[in-house]
Parts: sequence; structure tokens; C-alpha cells
Amino acid sequence: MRDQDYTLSELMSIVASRMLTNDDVCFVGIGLPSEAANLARLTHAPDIKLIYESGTLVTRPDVLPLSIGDGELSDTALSVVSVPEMFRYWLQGGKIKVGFLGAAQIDKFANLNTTSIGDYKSPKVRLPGAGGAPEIASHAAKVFITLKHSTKAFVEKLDFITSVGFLEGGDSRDKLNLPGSGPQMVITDLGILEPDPITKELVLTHVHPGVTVEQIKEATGWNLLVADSVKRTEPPTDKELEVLRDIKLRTKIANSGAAK
Amino acid sequence: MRDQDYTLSELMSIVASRMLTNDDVCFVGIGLPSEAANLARLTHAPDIKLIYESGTLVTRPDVLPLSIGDGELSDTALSVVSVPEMFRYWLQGGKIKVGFLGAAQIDKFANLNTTSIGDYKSPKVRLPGAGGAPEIASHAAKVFITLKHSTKAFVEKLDFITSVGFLEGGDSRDKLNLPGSGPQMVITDLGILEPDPITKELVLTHVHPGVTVEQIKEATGWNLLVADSVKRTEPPTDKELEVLRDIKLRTKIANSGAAK
Amino acid sequence: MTEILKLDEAIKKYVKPGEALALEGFTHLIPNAAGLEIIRQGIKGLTLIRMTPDLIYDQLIGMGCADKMVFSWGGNPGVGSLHRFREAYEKKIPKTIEIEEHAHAAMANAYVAGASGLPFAVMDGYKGTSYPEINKNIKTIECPFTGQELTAIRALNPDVTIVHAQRADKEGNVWLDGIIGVQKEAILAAKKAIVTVEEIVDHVDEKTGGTVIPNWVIDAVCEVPHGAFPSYASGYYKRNNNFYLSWDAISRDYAKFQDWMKEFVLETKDFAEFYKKLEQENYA
Amino acid sequence: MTEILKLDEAIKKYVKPGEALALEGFTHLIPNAAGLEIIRQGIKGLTLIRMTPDLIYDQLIGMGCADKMVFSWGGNPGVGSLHRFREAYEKKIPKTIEIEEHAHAAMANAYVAGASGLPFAVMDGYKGTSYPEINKNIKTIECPFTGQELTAIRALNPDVTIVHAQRADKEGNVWLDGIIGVQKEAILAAKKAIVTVEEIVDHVDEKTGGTVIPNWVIDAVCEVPHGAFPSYASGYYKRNNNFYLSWDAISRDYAKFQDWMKEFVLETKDFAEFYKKLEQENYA
Repeated sequence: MRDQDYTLSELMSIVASRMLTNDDVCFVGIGLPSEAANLARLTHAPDIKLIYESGTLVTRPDVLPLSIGDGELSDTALSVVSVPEMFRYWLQGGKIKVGFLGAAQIDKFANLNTTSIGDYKSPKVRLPGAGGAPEIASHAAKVFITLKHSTKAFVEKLDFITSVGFLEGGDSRDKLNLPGSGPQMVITDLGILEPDPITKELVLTHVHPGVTVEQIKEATGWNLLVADSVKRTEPPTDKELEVLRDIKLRTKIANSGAAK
Repeated sequence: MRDQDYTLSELMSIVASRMLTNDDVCFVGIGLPSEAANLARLTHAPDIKLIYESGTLVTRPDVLPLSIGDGELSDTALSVVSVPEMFRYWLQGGKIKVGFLGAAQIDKFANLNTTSIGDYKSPKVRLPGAGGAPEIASHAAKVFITLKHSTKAFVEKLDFITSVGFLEGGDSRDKLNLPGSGPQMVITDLGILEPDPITKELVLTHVHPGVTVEQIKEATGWNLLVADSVKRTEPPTDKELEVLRDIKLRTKIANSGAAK
Repeated sequence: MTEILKLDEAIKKYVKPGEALALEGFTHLIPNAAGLEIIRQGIKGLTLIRMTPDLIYDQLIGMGCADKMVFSWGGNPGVGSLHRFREAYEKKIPKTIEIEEHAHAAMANAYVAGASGLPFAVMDGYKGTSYPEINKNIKTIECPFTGQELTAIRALNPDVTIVHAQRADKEGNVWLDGIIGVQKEAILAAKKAIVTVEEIVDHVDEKTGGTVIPNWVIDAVCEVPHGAFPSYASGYYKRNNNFYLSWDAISRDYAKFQDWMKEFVLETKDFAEFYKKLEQENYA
Repeated sequence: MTEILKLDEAIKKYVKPGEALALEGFTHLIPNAAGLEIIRQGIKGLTLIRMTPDLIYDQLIGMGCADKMVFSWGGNPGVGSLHRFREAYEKKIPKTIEIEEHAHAAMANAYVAGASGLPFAVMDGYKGTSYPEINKNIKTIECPFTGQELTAIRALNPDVTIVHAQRADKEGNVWLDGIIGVQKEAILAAKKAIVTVEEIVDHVDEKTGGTVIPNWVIDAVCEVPHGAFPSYASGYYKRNNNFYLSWDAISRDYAKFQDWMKEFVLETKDFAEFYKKLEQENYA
């Protein structure tokens, strides 16, 4: 591993941001997806339309929101609609091209859990729950997922399916007749996984600079399939790093202020 | 019949206006109901809340609207909502205390027809249709109806039930489980009809000044029941007449102007 | 993404014979200029959808453009009947017109379902009325929790929705204010959407009121000043009640109607010329 | 009709032990002052309904006011867990709490159904997820026109809904602006509604933006400046992100939480005193 002037967390956000294009209409989850989506907007996709479930259509936040309903989102939005309208007309109505989700856990078919770990009624860990994720996962035309790699997060079987990926693989998602085509890519801090076109099982297709395939397999809670020719992820450009660090710094300064 | 310094049309609007109280929230049909409701607002019920199906909540028009969606209604409204919201949240949601309807035809159980006369598929007269009336008739806590008396309008049996009154009388409306209690009164240019508490058939209870019971029975297309003690309607006060004529004059002047 | 087009180009590009069209507007912001352009282009076989069809649908029907009308209140508001519609329906002049009829509540719900990606809407309505007998898109449905009987309405999804709004920006984001009717739902329910506007400006937002509809659900925006005439555009011009009254006389007789349409619509090249002629002859 | 009341009077009059309460607010305009007053009055046995329960529900749960929580995302946004909720649910401290869990789409639809006088809502959602297994208020329903299988959600009708808004007029008409979440639906779905506002003014309208909720659907309006703190009121004050971060430490330990609540909430007589104390101790 050579010396890097960036962290894997930074790389993850930068790689995730590259998945988005200037023409996308993206329903953005809070946290990592929000960082990636805004980075895309501030670099290669200036006209991308970012939608947050709090009701803000086409927002251009100057700092990253701490919550999904920060004033920064409504102040910079083209339109603010009610939450029912957001879920009924815009998401369920098929107006969203990309859903960008994080998760606490993922399985080999890209199903996600953000609800609870262990038995639902007496959980080991009670997580926040669904929010908008289940219908983002089913209704956005396509879905990207970003989360950090670990055996705790990448598990053989989920205790609870909050948001459906490819269910049990093969054509099992198709049989649900969902409007969206499902997860296209899972971007982690170590590499990129993509569903096999037939089995829909996640396959490692890209390894980030300085990371080994073995390292990723060890951080995955199932026997991870590896593509025949695994590619090396392009390292961050200076511009990408600069813009990411700028917005994170602005965010830190803004969030450290108190009321008034 | 003594000389009157007012017309029966004027009296009808004035009598109808008296049905409304200062605490009412009234969903107003266009035409005669709108004239009566605004007269109430400009006389004894200054705080009455008038709602029009175009989405205007609590309007205070200075002139009578020609259409249900005149700018005068939105310019003077407390809030303007979408038409779906009006019908879903406000009317179906049970937020309307009084519905005030006109009609082309009415039967003895106060069912209304504004759809078509004759066979539906090859009608003698094709009327405008339902508009908001069917759900005003079923969902407003109570309903007032105003229309001019004639055997063409007051018919034994409707060809088409646009809006339900007491259906076939007795408990037949109750069996429909409608949220509202139905028509309370029918105000015409000749008198007032009210449903019998048990049979729900309309009974003549008030005769306007200068009108005879016989005259009303002749203008009714069925054998009209007459209350044991028919009351004489109070004639218009000077104030009522003055306010009604004022708003009608203002309306005439406003509506005669062209664009710009 | 949205294109800024001339009205004739937008109609040519998106409105095809035989399609189901919603030209929505609840008294306010009626897309009359777009309707007249459809007449000029002679597009036929249309299903015309609108809660409150008025003069422009009367004109389209009288000119033989429509095979069917889907509606919930059809009249000349405050004036009377739509004579061209009535004569088409009652006497098949100039041709047979089929109707599908609703109440406002049901039709508003049908658009909401269409906008929401659902095949039907649930409402508590129509009970005791004759509507379920004459419209097959009304059925009963039972609440799976309470057993309560309710009404199901089939969703409306027009091929093309056309509305008029006050303003759009250069990217095609649209701003409207005042009575907004069912316009947003009609756009979101449609496969394609065209919006005519009073003016195209640098910037639209909701900061001082009104509603913005973002550009990616709109296919074409066309600048057509006075495009709602004889309806109104709040903040721009008032409803021309005189024209609604005049229409009663123009439309009552089929021959007179044809002459008028020829002189004012078919022989004017666009809405601007039409409007200028109306002004000259004291209609506007 | 609406009464203008002091907050303690409104809570005393309308919030009863054992009732189902919705204190709604989607990050913005959270009715925190009202929640704290419920704690001060020691009202117990409550079912707490909210799409995004955060600090105020953590506080109500930690103080033993709640028997049940109905929600679709429960956390300290951008910070982490609600420690009092988690300890109640995982370890029954201070008492057992039952949960009824939804996704946002379903819960928003449940409020819409409640506001619309319907016993259930139809949505296209939850397919392939575990939610139908753990929530009996989710069922399948078939479209009577297309046969498509969809999801039915039981309506939500809180006994009392409480929201915070920017302004009300003296007649109790309420004006709010910015992110409006599901507040209007939560009010219209409720049997009783209380609104706290930043200020009572002579006149509210929608002419320059925002939404007015008319007074006859609101039972009580209470003027409580800073009443959304630590949430924000657009146009008045910003979200206090520091307090959200501080809460993580305060709430992590039950004893520390109890001490803090005693000192800041139970021993202050109202929200104004609470807020002043927070300022003095650099929380606000």
C-alpha cells in the first residue's frame, strides 16, 4: 500500500459521487449519500436535481445538512412540498431517476437493514428504522448504495429487510413487480460491488487504490464473489478532494454555531 | 295579495340567507346559494366561513362570483388549496358544517338532479353535471337547498340522482351510512319545505308573503304535503333588501367590464 | 428535459390524433391558446379530459376534434349551456361524442391516483347517486381493516396534459399562483406535459408565494401572453366575463359558430393575431 | 372555535392520560415546548405518534409518559440513537414501551387517510420488506380495475395533534412556512388540535408565501416564543445543532438524564424559564 494523501472515507464519497450524472434526479438519503450527491453537484454534475424526503425539490445546500430537514435545504430549494406529496406524487409517482441509500446492514442480494439487529421484538440493536428507504429502493428507477465495509455490515442474511434489493436473487425481485430496476452498485470504503446480471448476487468489480481483494473478502460476512477482471478504482483528483474538503469544512463551521 | 316592494327572487335569497349562522362553515354552490351565503355574511353572519370548490377557504368576495373560480374568490380568501385537497381533506374529511346547493330538479325526498333530464344516453336536456354536489350532499353536516318553484323543477321522480337527499325516504339514507345528516330545508321563491322527521318526505312549512298554499301545490309536481300550521315567512327587512341590491349592483357593474 | 418551444411546434410535436388530452384549469388559467392551436392544426379523434370543460372544449367539439369527453361539470359558468357540446351529444352535430362522467370529487381523486402511480383511488362518495350505473370506472371496495364499503375510481393518466401558468424560467421550471385547481396532478399524471405561460423570466421561486413545478416533469414550455383568455391569469389580467356572455350567442347556432371559428381562429395564424383581432372587434 | 390559551392551560384542557398524541414536525417546527409541558404535567399512558420521533419523544419516554410509540424513523438526526427510547424498548427502563413501526411513505399515507375521512390508504409499497410481518396495520388489497396487488395502510387519527408554527392571528388562523412535513394532515386527522406559535399577530395570509390553516380546525393556539427549540422556526431562529449533539451525552445515562430533566424541566415553571436557563448554561 502506497502512501495516500486522502482517506478511504474520502475516496468512498468521491467514488460514489461519480455514479451520478448531470441529468439525474436523485432522491438523497442523509449521511454518506448526501455527501456524495452534493459532491457530484459541486463537481461534474452541476445541474443534478437533489431531492430530500423532507419535501425539498432541487436543493443546492451550501453546507451538508445534519438532518434531512435542515433549513439549508428549504432555503435553497426550487420548491418545498409536503411530505405526503413527496412520497405520493414524486417517489411513488415515478418521478425519481436515482435513489441513493446508506444502510446499517446489507446482504449478498443488496437487501438493506436499517431497522433492527437480532430478534425484532427483543433486538440486539434497535436501529432508527425505515424512513423513506423502502420506497426509494422499490420506486427510484435505479438505486446506488453506499456504506462502509465490515463483517458487521455485510452479512450473509439480514434479520430484517427494511428495503429490498434483489430479495433472494434471480428473478425474485422481478416477481414483486416493482417500478424500479433496483441497486446498480454498492460503493464502500474498500471497493465497488455490482449485481451479477443473472443471479443478482453482488460481485466485487472494483478495488480502491491501496486495498486488496483479500482485505475486502475478509470484511464481508459471506463468501464474496470476485469478478474475473477486477478493476482498480481511479484515485481522487485534486479537484474532487478539494471540493469535498471544502464542503466538509464549511459544514463543520456552520454546525458548530449555536442558535440565533 | 298586497303590493310588495321586493321580488320573490329577492325574498328567496333573503330567506335562504337567514338559514346560515355566524358560526357556520359553508360549502357554497354557485348561483343562488352563493347569493344567499354572501348576503348572510354581509348581514347577520359577518364571521361565516364561505368555502368554494375551486379551493378557496374563507372568502369574502366584494361582488358575487360569476364562476366558481373567479379571481375575486382567491384574492379575498384566507387560504387557497388545490381542488383535490378541497374535496379530500375539507369536504370528505368532515370539516364542512353546511352545504348550500341549488339544482335543476328535486323530488319529494330532496334528491337532486343536475345531470340530465330524460334517458341518460339520449337526454331531453343535458344539464352541466355533478360538480361538487354529490359529496356536498353526503358529507356536509347539514344541507340547505334553494331553487325556484315550478312543476318542471319539483318532480315526482328524478331521471337521474346527482346528489342524494333522503333517497326513498324513511331510513333509506341512514342505511347508506353517509357522514352528513342531509337536507334540512328547501327554500324556494314561494315558500319553505322541510323533511318530515320520520318519512323524510318534504312538507310545506312556510309560505312567503303574498303567496298561497294552493299556488305552491300547483307549482309542485307531486301531491305536496302541507304542515298542520303553515307559517308565514317574515318579509325582508330594509337592511336585507338594501344589502342584497347593493351587492347585485356591484356585481353587475364589475361583470360588465372587459379584460385588463 | 424541458424545451422552450413555440406553441405550434409544441402542439405538433406532442399532440397526436386519437390521444387522450387534459387541458386543465379550474376557471383560472385555462389553456385556451393551446386549445385553439389544436383546432388550427386540425388534430382529430381526441378524448378531451377536464373537470370543468367550458368554451375551449365547446370549440374543440364544435370543430369535430373530439370523439369523447371525460368531465365532472360542463357548462359556460354563470351563463348557461355549452351549445356545441349539447348539440354534439344530443344531436350528433357535427359528429357523435361519447361521454364519461364523474363528480368533481371522483375526478380529482382519479387525477391524484394517476399522479401517484396508482391504478385507482379510494373515496367515500357517490353513495345513493346514479353515477355508478352510468360509469364503469366507479366500483365499490371494502376497507380491509374495518369492512366499511367505499368507492374505487380508476386513475386518470392523460397522454398529454396542457396547462397555462403565469411564468416559467429559461430552464422550464413553471410558477403559478392563485386558484391552482388540479393542474399539478394533471401534469404529474400525464405521459407528456406542455405548459403555456404569460412570460418567460430569468428566475422563478416560491419565496413570495405560489407554486413551482420543476422542469423535469414538463416536456415543453411556450410563451403565450394572454394565453388563458377569456379566462384569467391572476396578477396579469382579469376574466373577460363579457366574452363568456358573447359566446352564448356565437355558439348557439352551428352555422354562426362555424363562421366565427373560421374568421377568428382558422384565418388567424396564431394566438397573438387572434387576440389582436378580438381587441379590434371589441371582444377582448 | 379556536381559543387563544396559555400553553399549560391548553395541555391541561386537551391532553388526557392514555390518549394517542401526534406532536408532528419534520425536523423543522417541532413542538418541543408542548412536549415539555406534558412532562411537567406528568400526563402518562400516552401513545406517541410521529414520523420522525427525536429528542422530545426521547424525553417523554425517559420520563415514563409513553406506553407506545408509532413512528417511521426514530433517531437523533445526524447524531445517533435515541438512548431513552432504545433503553425503554431494549431494557424496559423506566417501563415497557410498545412500538408500531412504519416506513415514511406508509405513515404519511396513514395521516392523509385520516385527514380525508377514510379508514385506510392505498399505496404501492413495502413489497419484499419485513414490515407486513411486524405491523398488523399493513394489508394487501387488489385494484378492482386492473387486479394489481397493492398495499392498504390503516388510517391514523390521533386524539390530539400538536404542532408548532411561526404565526397565528388573533382569531387563531395559523401560518407556517418552510418545510411543512405532515403537519396539516396531522391536524386535519386529529380529534383535537393545539398549535403553538412564535407570535400572535394581527393578520396572517398566504399572499407572500406559506400556508394558512384556518381556525375552525384548531382548538387552541398558544404563543410560545422559541417553542420549537432545539428545532428551528424558519424566519425566526436556526436549528441548534449543538443541543442535538449535547443531548447524546445527557441522555446516554439514565441517572444523568433524570437529573437533567429535573433541573431543567421539572424545576422550571414554563418554557420561557426553561429557555432562559438553557441560555444561562450555554445550551441555547
